Parts: sequence; C-alpha cells; structure tokens
Amino acid sequence: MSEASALNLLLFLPVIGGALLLLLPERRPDLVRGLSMLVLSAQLVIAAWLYLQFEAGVSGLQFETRIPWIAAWGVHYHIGLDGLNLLLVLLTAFLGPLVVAGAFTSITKDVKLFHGMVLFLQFTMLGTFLAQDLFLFYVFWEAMLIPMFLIIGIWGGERRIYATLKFFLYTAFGSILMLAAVVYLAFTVLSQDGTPSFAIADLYLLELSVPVQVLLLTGFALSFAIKVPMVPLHTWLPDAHVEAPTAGSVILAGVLLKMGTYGFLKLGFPLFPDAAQLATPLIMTLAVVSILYGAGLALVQDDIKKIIAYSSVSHLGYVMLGLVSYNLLGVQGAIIQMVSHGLVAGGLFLMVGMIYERCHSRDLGAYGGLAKVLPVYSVFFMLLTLAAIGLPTTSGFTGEFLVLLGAFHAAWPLYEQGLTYPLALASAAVLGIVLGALYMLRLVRRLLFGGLQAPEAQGGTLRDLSLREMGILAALVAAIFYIGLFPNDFLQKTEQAVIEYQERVLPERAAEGVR
Amino acid sequence: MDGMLTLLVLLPLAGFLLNGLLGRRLGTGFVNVVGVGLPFLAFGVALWAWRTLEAGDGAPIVETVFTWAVVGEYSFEVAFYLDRLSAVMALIVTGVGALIHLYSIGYMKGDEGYARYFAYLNLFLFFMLLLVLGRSLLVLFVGWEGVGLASYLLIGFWFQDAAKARAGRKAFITNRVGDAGFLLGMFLVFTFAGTLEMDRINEAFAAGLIPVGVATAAGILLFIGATGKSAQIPLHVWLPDAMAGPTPVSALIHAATMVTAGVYLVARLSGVYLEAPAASTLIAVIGVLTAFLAATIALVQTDIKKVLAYSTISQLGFMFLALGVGAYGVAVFHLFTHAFFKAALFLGAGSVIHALNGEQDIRRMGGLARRIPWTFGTFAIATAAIAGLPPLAGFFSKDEILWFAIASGEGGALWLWALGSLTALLTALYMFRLLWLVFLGHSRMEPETERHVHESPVTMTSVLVVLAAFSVIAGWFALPQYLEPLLALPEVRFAWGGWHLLQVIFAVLLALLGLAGAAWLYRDGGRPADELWQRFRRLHRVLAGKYFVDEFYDRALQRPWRWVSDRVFLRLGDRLLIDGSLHGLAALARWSAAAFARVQSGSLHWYAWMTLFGLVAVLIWVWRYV
Amino acid sequence: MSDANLLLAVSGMLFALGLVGVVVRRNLLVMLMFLELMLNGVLLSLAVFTQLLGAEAGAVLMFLVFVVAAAEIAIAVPIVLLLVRAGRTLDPGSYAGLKG
Amino acid sequence: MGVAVTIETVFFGIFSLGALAGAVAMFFLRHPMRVALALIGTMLSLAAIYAQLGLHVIAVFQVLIYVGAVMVFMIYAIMLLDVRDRSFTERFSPLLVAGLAGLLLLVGVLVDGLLRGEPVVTPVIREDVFSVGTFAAVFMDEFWVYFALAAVLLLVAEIAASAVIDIRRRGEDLAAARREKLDE
Repeated sequence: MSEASALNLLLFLPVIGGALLLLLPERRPDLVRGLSMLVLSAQLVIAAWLYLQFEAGVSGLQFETRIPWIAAWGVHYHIGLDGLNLLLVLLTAFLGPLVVAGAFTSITKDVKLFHGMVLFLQFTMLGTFLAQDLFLFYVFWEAMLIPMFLIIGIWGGERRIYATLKFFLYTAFGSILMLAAVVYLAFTVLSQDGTPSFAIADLYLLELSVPVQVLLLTGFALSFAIKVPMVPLHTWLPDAHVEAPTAGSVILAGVLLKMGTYGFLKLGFPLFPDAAQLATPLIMTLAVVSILYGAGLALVQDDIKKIIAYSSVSHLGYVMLGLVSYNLLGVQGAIIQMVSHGLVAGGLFLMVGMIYERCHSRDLGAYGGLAKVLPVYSVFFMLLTLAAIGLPTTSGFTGEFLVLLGAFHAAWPLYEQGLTYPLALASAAVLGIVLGALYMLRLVRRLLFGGLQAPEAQGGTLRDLSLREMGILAALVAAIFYIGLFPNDFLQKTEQAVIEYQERVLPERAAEGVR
Repeated sequence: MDGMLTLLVLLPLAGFLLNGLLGRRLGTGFVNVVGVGLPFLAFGVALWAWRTLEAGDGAPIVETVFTWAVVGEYSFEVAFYLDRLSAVMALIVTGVGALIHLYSIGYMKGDEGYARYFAYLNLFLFFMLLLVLGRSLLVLFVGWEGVGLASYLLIGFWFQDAAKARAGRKAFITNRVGDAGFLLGMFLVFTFAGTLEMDRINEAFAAGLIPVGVATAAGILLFIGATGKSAQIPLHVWLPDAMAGPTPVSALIHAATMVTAGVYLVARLSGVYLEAPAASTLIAVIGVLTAFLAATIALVQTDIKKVLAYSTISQLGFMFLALGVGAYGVAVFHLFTHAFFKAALFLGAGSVIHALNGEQDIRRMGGLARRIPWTFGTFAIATAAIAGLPPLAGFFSKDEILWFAIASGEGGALWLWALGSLTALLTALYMFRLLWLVFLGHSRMEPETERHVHESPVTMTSVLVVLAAFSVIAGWFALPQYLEPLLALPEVRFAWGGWHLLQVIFAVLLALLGLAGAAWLYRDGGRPADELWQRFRRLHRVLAGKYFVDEFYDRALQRPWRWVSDRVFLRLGDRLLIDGSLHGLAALARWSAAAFARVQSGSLHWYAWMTLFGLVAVLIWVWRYV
Repeated sequence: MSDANLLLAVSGMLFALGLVGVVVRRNLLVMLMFLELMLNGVLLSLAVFTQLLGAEAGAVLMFLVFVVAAAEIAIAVPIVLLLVRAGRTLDPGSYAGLKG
Repeated sequence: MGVAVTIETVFFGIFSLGALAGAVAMFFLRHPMRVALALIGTMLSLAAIYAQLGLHVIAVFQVLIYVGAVMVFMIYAIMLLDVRDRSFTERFSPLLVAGLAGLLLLVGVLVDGLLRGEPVVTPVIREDVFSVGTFAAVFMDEFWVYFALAAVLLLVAEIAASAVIDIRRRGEDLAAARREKLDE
C-alpha cells in the first residue's frame, strides 16, 4: 500500500462503511454497531500508522494526493497531512470508535441511520482537516453540518428543534460570509496569476492590500469564531450540547469545535497576515474574555452538560490565546490544548451520558455522593476533572502551560516597548486556572461528594460502569496521561508546520529567529 | 548510582498504584505491607542517596529522566537534582512520612476507605518527592500541584460529609490562587533566564544580568505561590479548614511537609531573592505578621487541631521571617525541627482524639495525663520544643531566627525582632494552654467518653516516642552551617558577639514566661483566663472569629464573582444581549418573510403575469444597457 | 426584411402570445397548451439559428426539447386529472390554497 | 435589399401567417378541443417552416412527437375531462386587461428590439447538411449521453405519471372505506 493511498483510505473508509451499512437489515442493530465499530477501529489503526510514518521536521505536505476535480475552476481534490492537521486527524480517528462504543446502549431509535450519520460526520470532519484546497475545504466544512443537524435534531432532547435551529442559524450565517470571502479570493487568484486555483498553498502567496485582508479575514474569522466558539458568538453551544445525544456532544466538543481554531490556524491568520496582526489585540481580548466568561458561566449552571459546555468556551479561549501569540510555545500549546480538550470534554460528556442513562437527569441538584455507590465511575470522573482543570501530568496542563507561557513570552517584549495591554491580558488569562478549578470542583463536590442522592436509584442500587464503559474511559484517560507526561513526540511532529505558520504570519519576527 | 533518585521517587508511586488498583481486593495485610513498607524503603533509599551525596562532598547529583518537551530552542526536561538542601528535605519527607504511615495503621483501623487512604498518602509522598527533588521549576510545579491534589483528596477523605468535601475544595482553590502567581513568576523567570532549571536560574540571577525590577517582580510572584502553599497571609484561610482530614494527614501534609514547600521554594531560589531586596522585605513582613496574627488566633481556639493549625501557620511565618532576612539556612533549620515537633503534636492530638472517640473540643478534655501517659509525655516534650525551651529542638532554630531578624545585614530590623519575640511568647503561652487544658487539671469529659479512654496501640505510641526523641535532638544538628556552602548566612550587623548571648537568654526567659503564664491562666480548666477575656470581649470575638478573613473573602470575592457570573454574564450577557438580539433578528426575519409571503398568492395567473412583467423588464434592461 | 428576421419576429410573437395566453385564459388544459405554444415559439428561433450557423447541435437540442416536452406533458396531464378529480374544476383560481 | 421577393419568402410568409393565426385563434376559442385544434394548426405550420428551412428531420419529429404524441395525449385528456365549470363559462381570467397590457408591452419591446438590431443575413439553405444521415451520425457520436439522459427523464415521467394515477386510486379507496365507515 502506498502511503498516499493510505491517507485516502483513511478518508474514505467511513464512506465505504456507510455503503456496507445500507446492506444490513434495520432489524439487527448489533450488526450495525459492530460494523461501524469495525470500520472506525480500522480507521484508527490507519491513522495511528500514518502518525507513526509521519516524518518530523520535514517541510510541506506528506501523503499528498492531488487530482483535478473541477478543472475549469482550478479545483483539485487535494489532501495531505502536515503538522497542523496531523494531531487533529489522529484525535478524530481516536474519538470515532469511542463515540460508537459509547452509543451502544443509549441509541435505540433508528440505529442504522444514526451510525450512518456518525460515519458520514467522520468522513466530512476528516475531509475538512485534510483538505488542502479551499474549495474542497469549504465543501467538507458545509457538508459536516448536515449530519450534525440530524444527530441533534433526531436523537436530541426536548428542545432539540430550537437548538438545531440556533446551531444552524449561527453556522449558516458564518458560512455565507466565508463563502463570499472564498469567492473573492478565487477571483483574486485568477486576476493575479491568470489561472484559477483554490490551492491553499497558492493562496498563501497572494499579495493583498491591507483593507482587503481585513475584509476577508472578517469573513473567515466570523465563521471560525462561531465554531470555536468565542464570546460573544457562543450561545449556540450550550443549547446544542444540552439537546444533543451523548455521541453528538462528544463529537461536537471533541472535534467540531476544533474546526474553528484549526480554521484560524490553517487559513485565517496565515492567509491574511497583516490583517491578523491588526486583529490580534481584539482576538486576544476576546480569547481572554472567553476564558473568564466561560468560567463564570460554568460556575452558575445547574445543568451538568451546560457546565461542561461553558467550560469548553473557556478552554478554547486558551487555544485562541495560544494561536495569537504567534510563537512556537504558544501555538504548539494551542495544538496540544485542542487535542487535550477533545479528549477531556469528550470524556466528560461521555460520563455525563453514562450517568444520564442510569438516572435520567442532568440536574446537578438531583445528585450527590455518587462516589459511595459508583467508585469506578467516580475515579474516572475525578481523573477527567483533573485534566480539565489542568493538573500537571495530564494533557490539560501541557496545553495550558505552553499556551500561557507562550502568551506571556509574546507579551513581555511588547511590555518592554511600553505596551502593557497584552501583558495584562496574558496575566488575566492565568486567573482562568483558578476559576477553572472553582467550577469543576463545584461539579465534583456536588456530584460525587456529600450525602448520597440520585434520581431513580432505589436504595442506592446504581450499576457501576460496565466493562465496555470502563474500556472507553480507560482509553481516554490513557491518552490524556500520555500527552501530559510525554508530549514531546507530538510536539516534534508538529514543530515544522508551526514554524512555517509563524513565518507566514510574522515574517519579520521569524526572520530574526525569535521563536 | 544512576536511577537512585528515580527509584526514590517511584517507590511511593508504586505504592499508590498497587494500593489504588488492588488494595480493596487484597485486604489490609497487603495494604499495610505496600502502603507502609514502600515509604520506609523510600526512606532507606533517601538515606543511601544522602550518603552518596556526602561521599561526593556535597556535589549535586543530577539525574535526567526524560525530556518532557522540546519547543524550538527551549527544552523542558524532567530531571532530579540532589544537593544538601533537597537531601535534607527528602529525608524529612520520607522519614516523617514513613513514621506517619506507620502511625496511620492504628489510627485508620477499620475505616472503609483504608486502602484508598494509603493510596492517597503514597501519592502525596510521590508528589512531595517530585517537588523536593525536581531540578526544574516545572517538575517542582508538578509536585506542587500534585501535593495540592493529594491534600484535596485527603482533606475530603470522608467525602460524604459535605463540609469536609467543601474544605478540600477551599484548600485546592486557595492554593490555585497562589499557583496563578507561581505560574506568572515562573513565566517571568523563564522569559529572562530562558530556562526553568533552578540551579541555572540562580546562576543567571547571580550573574547580575537581570534587572532588579524583574527580580523583584518574579520574587513577589513566586512568593504569592508560596503564600498559597504555606498558608501565609493573605492565603492562609484554607489551612485551619484543612483539619477536616484525618489527623495523620494533618500531621504529614498540613504540618510537617507540604506546607513547608513554600519555604523550600524560596530557599531553593535564594539566588533570585538575593537580587530582590524589596521582595525579601515583603517576605519578612508577611512572615512576621502571619506569625503574630496566627499566634493570637491560636490563643482562643477551642478545637485541638485548629490550635495546632494556627500554630503551624505561625511557625511557617517564622520560617518566612528568616527567609526574608536572608537567613535561608536558618529557615530550613526551623523547617527541619518543626517537622518533628509539629508532627509529634499532631499525632499526639490524633492519639487524644482516638482515645476520646473523636472528641476534638479542648473544653471537654482535661486530666488526661494519667490516663494516656505515653501520649502525654511525648506531647509535653513536643510542646516544650515548640515553645523554645532549651535544649529542645525549637529552642535552637527559633533563637537563630530571632537573632537574624535583628542582626541580619540583609533586612534585619528591630521591629521584626520585637514582633517575633512577642510571637515567641504567645507561642509558649498558647501551646502550654493546650497542654494544660487537655492533659492537666481535672476532667471535663462526658462521662460516656471518659469510660472509654484508652491509650493508643503501640504502632501509634512508638511513632510518638520516635518523634519526641527527634524533637529533643533535632536542634543539635547544625543545619545552617551544614547548608552554608549552598545557602550562605547573611552578614551580622553587630560586631560584638555578646548580643547573641543576650538574645538567647531573653528568648528563654520569654518561653518560661509563657509557661508560667499558661500555668497560671489555665489552671483549673482555664477559669482565670475566661475571667480575663470577659474584660476584652470584643477582642476575643475578633480573635475567635479569626479576624473575619473568611467572611471578608466571601463578601469581597466569592459572592461578587458569583453575582457577576449569574447576573452580568448569564442573565444580561447571554440571555438578554446575545440571545435577545438573536431572537430579535429571528423575529425580524419572520416578519419580513410574512410580508413577502403575500406575493405568493397561489394564483397561477398572477405568477405568470409577474413572469411576463419580469421578462419585459429584463429585455428592456438588456437592450438598453448591454 | 429578410426571411430570418421575419421568422424571428414570428417566433417572438408566438412566445408573447403564449405567455399572455397563460395569463388570460382560465382553463388549466388551455393554459398548458399555451405553454406548448411558448415552447414552439422558442424552438422556431432555435431552428432559425441552427440553420444560420449550420450547427448540427441545434437540431439535436430541438429533438431533446421535444422529448422533454413530451415528458412534461406526460407528468402535467395526470396532475391536472388528479386535481379535477379532487376539485371538480379546471379553474386554477380554485386551487390557490395549494401554495406553500 | 430591394423588393426582390423570392418564393421562399412567400412560403415563409404564408406559413408564418398560419402559425400566428392559429395562435390568435387559441385566444378566442371557448372549447378546449378547438383550442387544441388551433394549436395543432400552428404546429403544423411550424413544421412546414422547418421543412422549408431544410430541417426535415425536425419537421418530421415536430409532426410525430408534438402533433402525434403530445397533442393527442392532450386531446384524450380534454375528452376525458369535459368539465363545464367556470373555466368554460368564463373564458378569461381576472387578469385579462393586465395580460393584454403585458402583451402590448412585450410586443412593443420585441419589435423595438428587432428594429434596432442588425438585420440578420438571409439563411443559406443547405439541403445536404441536415440529411437524416448527418443528423443521425452527429446524434449518435456526440449527443448520445444527453439523449440517454432525456430518455431516462421520459421514463421517470412515465413512472411518475403512473404513480400519480396509483395514488389517486388508493386515495379513492381510502375515501370509499371512510364513507363506508360513516355509513355504518
């Protein structure tokens, strides 16, 4: 098997799986689950293989495929791995089987359709990460929303229609602006080079005037910021999370939110470097506001899912803060934080799903003292909580530490030039670790500690985790600790791409050799 | 030998994993062997490491384990670093730690979470060793946060009591506030020194290439971290609440080891503080104020463990006073002696509580001296030690601190000494008060409790005896001189050495005064003292209320933040402004859609006519303009 | 005026009459027939231009339009039949309620 | 250009007049059947024009498909639905005046456009080009895919038509069942 075809196989495996799924009888959900599990596990194996084969320190794309698609517009089917998407692809492939395994017992309605949607979603998400052609990227970006709407809309909670609509309105609004910017870019390429092209590598070379850059970045940034989500474009997230089924929440928090930050990393900032620098104070402010605002909101929620949803807002604020530090520490930290958040928030949503399956309530007030009756569950919940508050040796710490260090590192020279603002923001962001502990420990205390209290638990007879659930969580926890303890392998593989990112956004600083 | 330090650190981790995963299933025998045996083994390894260190004449041993991360030109390595300072700390941690593990066998007997308890305790030991042995600030921070976690878990060990769980959370969050400062200080140091390895940081600062302002800022920020972990003003509020945990935990974590991490940090980074006199002054001031205020609070507490908690805060204040005046070795000396007598005191208190079946209120004790003689004997020795009676351990270290508070050439001042001396007097007073109220006089116990009073098992008393013995002899090691190559003592301002002798005599007099005062005030169940307090009722209320710091934080920080989160963020921001405008837009869209929908009448003729009209318009436009 | 212009004018007239016929007549079937008239008008233009340019493709296109027209009628007439079964009238005004 | 009127022009004129006359007649005839007959007249005139233009194949198809298939189908429908409702009694829709105004406008615009535009070169009638053979060759070489697509479309339309009929039948069955129930 040639290496590039392995990447194509990775991408199209869910499609093949989906086609096979059609052949299975609706009456045999076990077969449907088994097949999906098989397909996604195979995908994980391929992704892991690709990760191991990926060479660190090599510039440019690896496992590249480039085939003309719509020749007249210069559109190519162009995919490839680089340091920016490598870890996210791995994360997506890692979460896939866990999502299906997590939905073994919770999804009983339209099982086939559900797994088809999950597979389709997997395909589109991987496509978005892998696309090296803006047109292809856009197609995947939009296609991704369809299965997500359906997953929330069909298997969601009571207010699912409202949540779906809100999700749709927000994202559609962002997409339209992005489409306009994409079209404009395409025309610019045509007029500057004489040949149409959507290749992202070509677009990096465009020379755009600053006002145009600002306009286009606005178009892209709104779309991405909605996905991230950054305050004040975040209100769709809690609703979507609360109404989505567990699998939906996991994918949403685990992968979908990373699309926004990945968009900034891959497209938004490097395509429009001058505008990015102009926007940096704004984005940095919004990132820090997101950290604090999300933490504040998470503190006053009584719906467990909402707490975790708002914590996502807070955690992705760190990612954005890292991205706009434009130095290796910060951006590397941001990438790690993306992966970490995917694992941690995904895991927490899975755990909420598990307790919801048992007690049918997401109200924090209805619970208490679960540590007594569900010891294994509590251990895992505690571990995930620790990762969420960024305790050292967990992935959360690796991400947050590098991000904050990077932000501080970027802000200090500015402070010496007399610019206090970035330093103040970087320092304020550090407060986030206090506030994070505040709301997560409140959640733990109310849920696990105190006197025993749980709805639908007659006489405290709650079933502790099954082997399947333990397996899912153990995999997550292992990954979390692996990144917390040995992040170096990840960092080495992403470093070259991050250096190029810095060179594109801040050529003069990169030229001075400041990393 | 290679891997010695790694082995030392990994032993307790192995204990944690074994006990955590298998302990419940394999029973207490297994738990005891693993949970207690491994810490003793670790102590043995620590001794061996110390011997190796001394064999190399104190040259630091560095052991790189693995590279955590390489980012660009920066490399973050996990490496252990053993010099005399960390060797002393490691010996204290493993030594006192192992003893307390042993003691716990008796204390925790029959508890539901027996295995869990030992797992947590081993976990604590692991992180504490990381903290002490880490070469880089990063590893130290890992340990720092890790001991915080272990502390959180152990304070909330009886998690079904919501108040105890809440105390754990409070400890963790207060520490996190300090950690935020720690992180910032770490970033600042990193920005200038380009490394997080502490020996290299010290070198970089000592080279004088770094501006004083930066050194001061970094020093203060790191000290904020230290105030969190070492319970100094203004972050001291968590420690008294932390007494909710099992008593051996209070002895190990909240007296002997973890809370001294801040002292260790400052001593370890003495290179930074030597360049930042302003930060040092701040440390001295905070230290002496904490020592004094905590001592005043300890005077009126009625919970045996709370008294000891405030005593710990006060003693830590002494250590910071020493650090602030540049006497780093002396601070570590006091840390060393304090570990023994405070552990002895806490374990003695634990033994009392054990004997009284959970009773903690000293107003319902008294006359226990004859009933539990071993406990009384060791407790009395430790009390004398902390009060500073010669020749016990506390006398030497405290005397040195007071001496340098006035004599140090690096920030010694009369008022520091005066306040410190006053605190020493108060220390003697409240400690002997405790001794009198608990062990002497006549019994004020409930009859039901009194009938069951019993001496603790030998696993507990033997530990008490060992600790008491060390409380006696620990002061005879000249630790400041031993550490001198590493942590130079400050210059003495006075030319005539006789001043020191005078100060020693004065300190002893103060301790004796405290003893006499306590004996007089707290005879007869403390009635004379009560009468005295009647006259200063308001003062008593303030002291008993711990200066109302908790209430102040609640009103000034916690509630406003909740209020802002709830009202401003949630109700105003999310619901009103953001969702409100979104819903407004939706309503606008619906309204305009309704307007447009009228065009769609359903009449085919009308549609066709509109097509016709549109066609005409298009044709006209095309022919006119294209 | 040349032949081509004459034919183009006729084509335009046929189209215009067809469109107006759809507007003014009331019978659904008649309206459908006017639609066919419009299509024929357009086809005439196509024929003229095919001839002018000598492009075979035009003829093929016309042929394809025939096929499409046949398909259109094949689907339109049953719909009308159904409507009349349901509403007993051929007046499209009676079916205004069918709008979305 | 001169007044040299060729025989072709005369024939064009006659058949054009025929087509237009048929179209105008469609307006005023009340009965759909007559409208259909007028439309057939128009179509036949157009077929003649096509033939004149040399597009014999198209002319044949015009007669075969349009007149032969489409209009016959239409006439069947008319005979099947001899509904004498308002659409019969009131020939014109409420938009009669508006429609006629539109007609005037449209015609005005078209005439305006024709007059402004450059006169088109007289078509060169090349008998040999549009022989059936050429047509067939082109058709099968280049456009067979489109034809196949159109055929599929036709097939779909047939299926849809029969489905529509089927739905109606089922609907009637349901209605009948309901009626029976009510009767009970």
